[in-house]
Amino acid sequence: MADWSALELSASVAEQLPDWSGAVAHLHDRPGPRTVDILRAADRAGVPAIQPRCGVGGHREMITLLQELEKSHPAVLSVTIDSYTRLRQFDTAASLLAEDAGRLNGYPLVAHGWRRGRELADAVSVPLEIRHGSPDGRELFATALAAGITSFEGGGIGYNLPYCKDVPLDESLRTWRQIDATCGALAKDGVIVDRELFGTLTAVLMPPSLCIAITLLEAIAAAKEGVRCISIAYPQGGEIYQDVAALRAIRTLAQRYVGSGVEVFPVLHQFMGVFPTDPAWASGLILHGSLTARLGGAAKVVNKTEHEAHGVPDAVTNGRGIRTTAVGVSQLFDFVQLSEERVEQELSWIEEEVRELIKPVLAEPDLLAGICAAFSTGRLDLPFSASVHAHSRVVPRRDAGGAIRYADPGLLSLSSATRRRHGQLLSTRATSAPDRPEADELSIAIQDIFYFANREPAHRP
Amino acid sequence: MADWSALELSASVAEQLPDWSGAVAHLHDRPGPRTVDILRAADRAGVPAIQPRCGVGGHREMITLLQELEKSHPAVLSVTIDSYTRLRQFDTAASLLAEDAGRLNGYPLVAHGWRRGRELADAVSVPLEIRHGSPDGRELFATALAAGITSFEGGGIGYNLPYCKDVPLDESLRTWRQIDATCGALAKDGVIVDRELFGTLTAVLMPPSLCIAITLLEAIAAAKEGVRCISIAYPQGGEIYQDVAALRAIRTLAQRYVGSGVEVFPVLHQFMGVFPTDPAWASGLILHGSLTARLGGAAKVVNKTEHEAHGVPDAVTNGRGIRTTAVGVSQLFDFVQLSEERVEQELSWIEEEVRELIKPVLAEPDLLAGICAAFSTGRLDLPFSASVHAHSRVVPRRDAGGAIRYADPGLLSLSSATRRRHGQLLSTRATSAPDRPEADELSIAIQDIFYFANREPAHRP
Amino acid sequence: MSADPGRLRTVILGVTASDAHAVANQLICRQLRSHGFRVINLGVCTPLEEFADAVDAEPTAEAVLIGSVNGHARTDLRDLPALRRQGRLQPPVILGGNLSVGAQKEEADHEHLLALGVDHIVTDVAELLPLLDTLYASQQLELRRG
Amino acid sequence: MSADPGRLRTVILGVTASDAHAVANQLICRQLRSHGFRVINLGVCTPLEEFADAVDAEPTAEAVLIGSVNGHARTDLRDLPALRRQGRLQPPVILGGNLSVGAQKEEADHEHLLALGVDHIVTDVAELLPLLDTLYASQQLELRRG
Ligand code: B12
Ligand code: B12
Repeated sequence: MADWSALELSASVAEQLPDWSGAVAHLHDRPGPRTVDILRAADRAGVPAIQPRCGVGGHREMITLLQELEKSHPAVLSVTIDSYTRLRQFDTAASLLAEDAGRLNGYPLVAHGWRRGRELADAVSVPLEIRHGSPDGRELFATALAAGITSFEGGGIGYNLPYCKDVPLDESLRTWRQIDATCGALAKDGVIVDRELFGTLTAVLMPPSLCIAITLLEAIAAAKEGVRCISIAYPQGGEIYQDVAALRAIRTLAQRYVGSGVEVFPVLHQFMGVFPTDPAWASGLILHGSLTARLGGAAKVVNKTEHEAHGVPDAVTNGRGIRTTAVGVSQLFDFVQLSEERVEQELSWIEEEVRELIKPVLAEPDLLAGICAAFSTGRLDLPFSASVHAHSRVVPRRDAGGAIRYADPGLLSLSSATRRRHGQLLSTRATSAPDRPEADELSIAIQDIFYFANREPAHRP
Repeated sequence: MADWSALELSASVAEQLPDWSGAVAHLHDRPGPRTVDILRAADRAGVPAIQPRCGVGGHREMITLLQELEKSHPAVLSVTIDSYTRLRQFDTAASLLAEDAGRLNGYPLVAHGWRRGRELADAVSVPLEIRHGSPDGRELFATALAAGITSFEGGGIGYNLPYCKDVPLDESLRTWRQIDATCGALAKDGVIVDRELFGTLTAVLMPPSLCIAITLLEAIAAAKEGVRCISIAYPQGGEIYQDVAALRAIRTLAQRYVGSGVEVFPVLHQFMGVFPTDPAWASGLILHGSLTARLGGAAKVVNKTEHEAHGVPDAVTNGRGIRTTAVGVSQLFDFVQLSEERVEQELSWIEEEVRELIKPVLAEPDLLAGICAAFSTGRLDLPFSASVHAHSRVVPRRDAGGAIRYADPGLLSLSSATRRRHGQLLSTRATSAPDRPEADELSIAIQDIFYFANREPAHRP
Repeated sequence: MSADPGRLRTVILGVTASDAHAVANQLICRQLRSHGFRVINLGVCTPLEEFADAVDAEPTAEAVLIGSVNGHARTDLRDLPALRRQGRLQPPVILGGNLSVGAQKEEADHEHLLALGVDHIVTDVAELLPLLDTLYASQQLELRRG
Repeated sequence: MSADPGRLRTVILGVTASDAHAVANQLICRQLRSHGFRVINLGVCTPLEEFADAVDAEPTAEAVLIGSVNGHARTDLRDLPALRRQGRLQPPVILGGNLSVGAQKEEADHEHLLALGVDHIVTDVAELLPLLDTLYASQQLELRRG
């Protein structure tokens, strides 16, 4: 049986924690559904559970926020953590909390401590998930567990490369392995922690096969440690056939690669790129994302808000985002169905690409070492990497229909057939300055990144 | 050639008007597109033109409102007229305008006069339509024409039965005939006035065939007077297959019954019944209506707003309604397509029912007299009539899927096959108190009327 | 509360002069009838004068129920003080609907209407029957006392 | 405005200490390079100290371009006065991004940042090149004068 020590926590955090058995007893005893129950029920109903992101610095403000949002009937609520805590600058978080909590962009859970965490969990009747973005989230995880929270986002790749500049992958993989191992031990003990993997990565123009390949590797690693409930999150790219196929691919590929005994739930993150500034367009995109989630069979959808382009949303706007999502997955839009043929086509492409991406890694004797090697050679990679530990040579581009393709797959382990297909899919996309390829590359990138932003009201792009 | 005298206007209004030839010259000369141009362009593009309702009492406030709304790029703007003016209580309108213009629920155009009407038309670059609800709209029409406005809503049935208590149909049909005759004369002269017919009727639970039958009769009457551009408006009922079929039926039936030489445009009025109070649901319904309009091939869609359930919307909210509608008809939702089979089925039903409803009327030697006779015998009728000049015996009801059927067709001239079909379509709808039929009738009516209102956020009805 | 045996409780119902909205009027009428009321329904677009005439014709009517949703309640009821001064429209006037123009409602909206002589403003139609019963009970009490 | 022949105009670019948003940083970097700049890009999550080190290493850098979109600009830049007092980070500091937490921005947000020693706040990225050119022109003028 594990205990806190398996997490090798910093002393200052470790000494604050309750004793392990008390914490586990609380995880067993606390009333109400766990996230895993919500995900199962959503899957049975065929209607995605809805979850907002939400986090403010102050404790009382956070309780108020959660309670306000609960009125819009989310299925799960978030504790979104501030950037300082994410980067383990717990002291800065604590001092800004003391100075002016409103200036924190999330809830500094470590600074507040696990007792306050319990107060959050007790303040609402729906389960909470910790959403952060820490290459090393062990202190956060321990505090969350002690608080009675059984849903924790992140993974050794997805919470490293998009979220920091210079944490080596082997380090982050090692710490996330400790977290997963703790979840594994808890699972044996009957406490199921939902582990959501951040397939959104750098969020902007993410080719689906890359998101799924990377989270699938994290999922396989997590399953090895005994994790029993995995949510694989995929970021809506905006082309619905591709997005629906990606969500379905998560199920088919998880079945094949993660295997039985582990429940894997596909999760849609509503459009994660640059959001439209106009609330009408923003709301339309949120609704579009809800349709995508329902059609793709997502077990959960994490909603955006009309404030997305502007800043951290207030409770009213976030509540509306939840409800707009509820409308989108409601019977009102049940009539919306997709051409299965097009979905099938995208699905088979994604499945094939993911296989090509993960096969060489799975062939390595040690999975985590294989992952590190793949990123250091560029066989695995991602665009717009925040971290120096990925080549960031992949260039994504939207095709004429808006689907995200590889304009340059860099050194990714994709077959030449796949590379050719992407070239062909992009060939019908008009370029604006064929004579100045470099300037053109940049302007195409900007065009694609701002695809949904600044849409004109009555404009048909 | 017609002139003002053909309208037999009340002296007080007539004496204010500019001379006829000057007014006609202005109609010819004023710059910018006419509504008919907008409708043709929308038809060519396959994207409905968008129009808000809007009207406030004060003149400067009205100009500001129009200019504010123009920023959201509607294709046509409205001058929605206040209730007093609608009911020809011009004096009350004028005195309330003087006392507290903000308490008027629309723009009292007759009280303001045609010169101010011109200022409205000149204040924006899109054409204006007068939307009112007057059993006798001649003074309004004359004022609008003098103002240079070439789109005018209403008809002898649709602007009588829902809009007043006791104006005999022959009277309203006579005055609207004068309006149509004037449009006919203007058309000969090269000035095309768009005449929108209010198929929405009493708006709540309107069986599609009734809306279309009644407006088709008005259209035939208008065409006889020489009207060359007719918009037939249909109110979204909320079941999309039925609504799309209804919009398409307007084209097929107009082709057959109105004949060539007259352009007939189907127009969708976004849901006209009791609106949801929650802005998220309201917006979802607005978007739903936009999809309906695009899929049904409407040339125009008149948008609702998130304030609908609460009161006359402010400019910000109305602008958002326009833009939400623009999002709904945009490429973002192009992927939404319907099963053609289901639409075809509804279409054939509607076409057949409309034929059954109008055939006996068209068999009469005099069309207008035939209409009056049909309503007085109940062969034509409508539910929730405001007027005593309809039997109001028709009882509509939603079937299990939400489509609006005849629970009791009253004395409508519908075949027994049609009656049987409606009975069958409704038979799968569960009733709540089979032992108390009367109480049950009322509770079903209330349930149906509030079908979209008060929907719970995460509720699946 | 059931009516006196042999005598139906009577109310007068209608919509204000400038208002053509028929649905609430018809539903409320059916609802009251299903509860045993005798409803004189004057329908939509009913000037206050017509309400007064109806009361004159039905002096035992226990209340005058006026609906207004088009936002014009205050102007449509502007003659209420004058009619009351003439001793007409004596039964309690109960008003319901959407009582002013615009989506933002103000406290003052109700005050103006009450100042005109409206006796009760019903904001939730579910309160109508209980209100009628309460009024009826006190009327009965006064009759017995008086 | 083109640089001195033979010498590339150099700028230092990076994102504040707590901020991992990479996209704007990479786009601005590419844009500046395509306009002939030499860009020392420190990337995301860059403490102010690192910016100062970069200036020490590149004393001819004409400006320090700092991005911050996660809302933490003010706290992430809190050591600017201290560094400036030490004579470090002398080139103009140009700040852009989403500079405070929340969707409603306040006047005071900018004031606090300017008070810390930020020289220019760019609210529209299109203003960056013109600003650099203006600063460059006046630096050149001073150089020639001085
Ligand atoms: C259907 C409808 C119409 C139909 C009416 C058909 C007919 N003849 O009945 C049509 C399309 C013709 C129409 C026309 C107009 N309408 Co209209 N209409 C509506 C709509 C969509 C639903 C009304 C309805 O039938 N509700 C169902 C009934 C059961 O509910 P209700 O009327 O809200 O009544 C409830 C309460 O108010 C209360 N109540 C009502 N009456 C009474 C009476 C008593 C005694 C009591 C106790 C309670 C009570 O109880 C009811 C049950 O909860 C509403 C908006 C909405 N709610 O979604 C607008 C609305 C009422 N209409 C409105 C307006 C302004 C008009 C027009 C003046 C046009 C214009 N300027 O926009 C014209 C009317 C012209 C005239 N002379 O009055 C406004 C009123 C605005 C305001 N107050 O600020 C609304 C709110 C729309 C809006 N947001 O602008 N309308
Ligand atoms: C993509 C994205 C992410 C990705 C980033 C991936 C990566 N590593 O790059 C992921 C998902 C990882 C992410 C994470 C987070 N994000 Co984020 N993210 C976005 C999003 C959707 C787009 C950002 C983007 O790439 N834009 C494209 C670039 C080109 O535009 P830009 O960044 O807006 O920059 C423009 C200007 O700001 C300016 N500019 C930017 N930098 C500079 C520098 C200079 C010198 C100049 C002159 C100009 C300039 O020019 C640019 C072009 O116009 C925005 C919301 C949106 N805009 O739609 C939120 C957003 C920026 N994120 C936000 C936050 C808070 C976070 C998190 C802290 C999580 C949280 N608490 O919610 C974490 C970051 C953790 C950390 N340590 O910082 C907030 C910031 C809130 C605020 N200021 O009030 C936003 C606005 C979302 C929101 N509404 O809450 N995010």
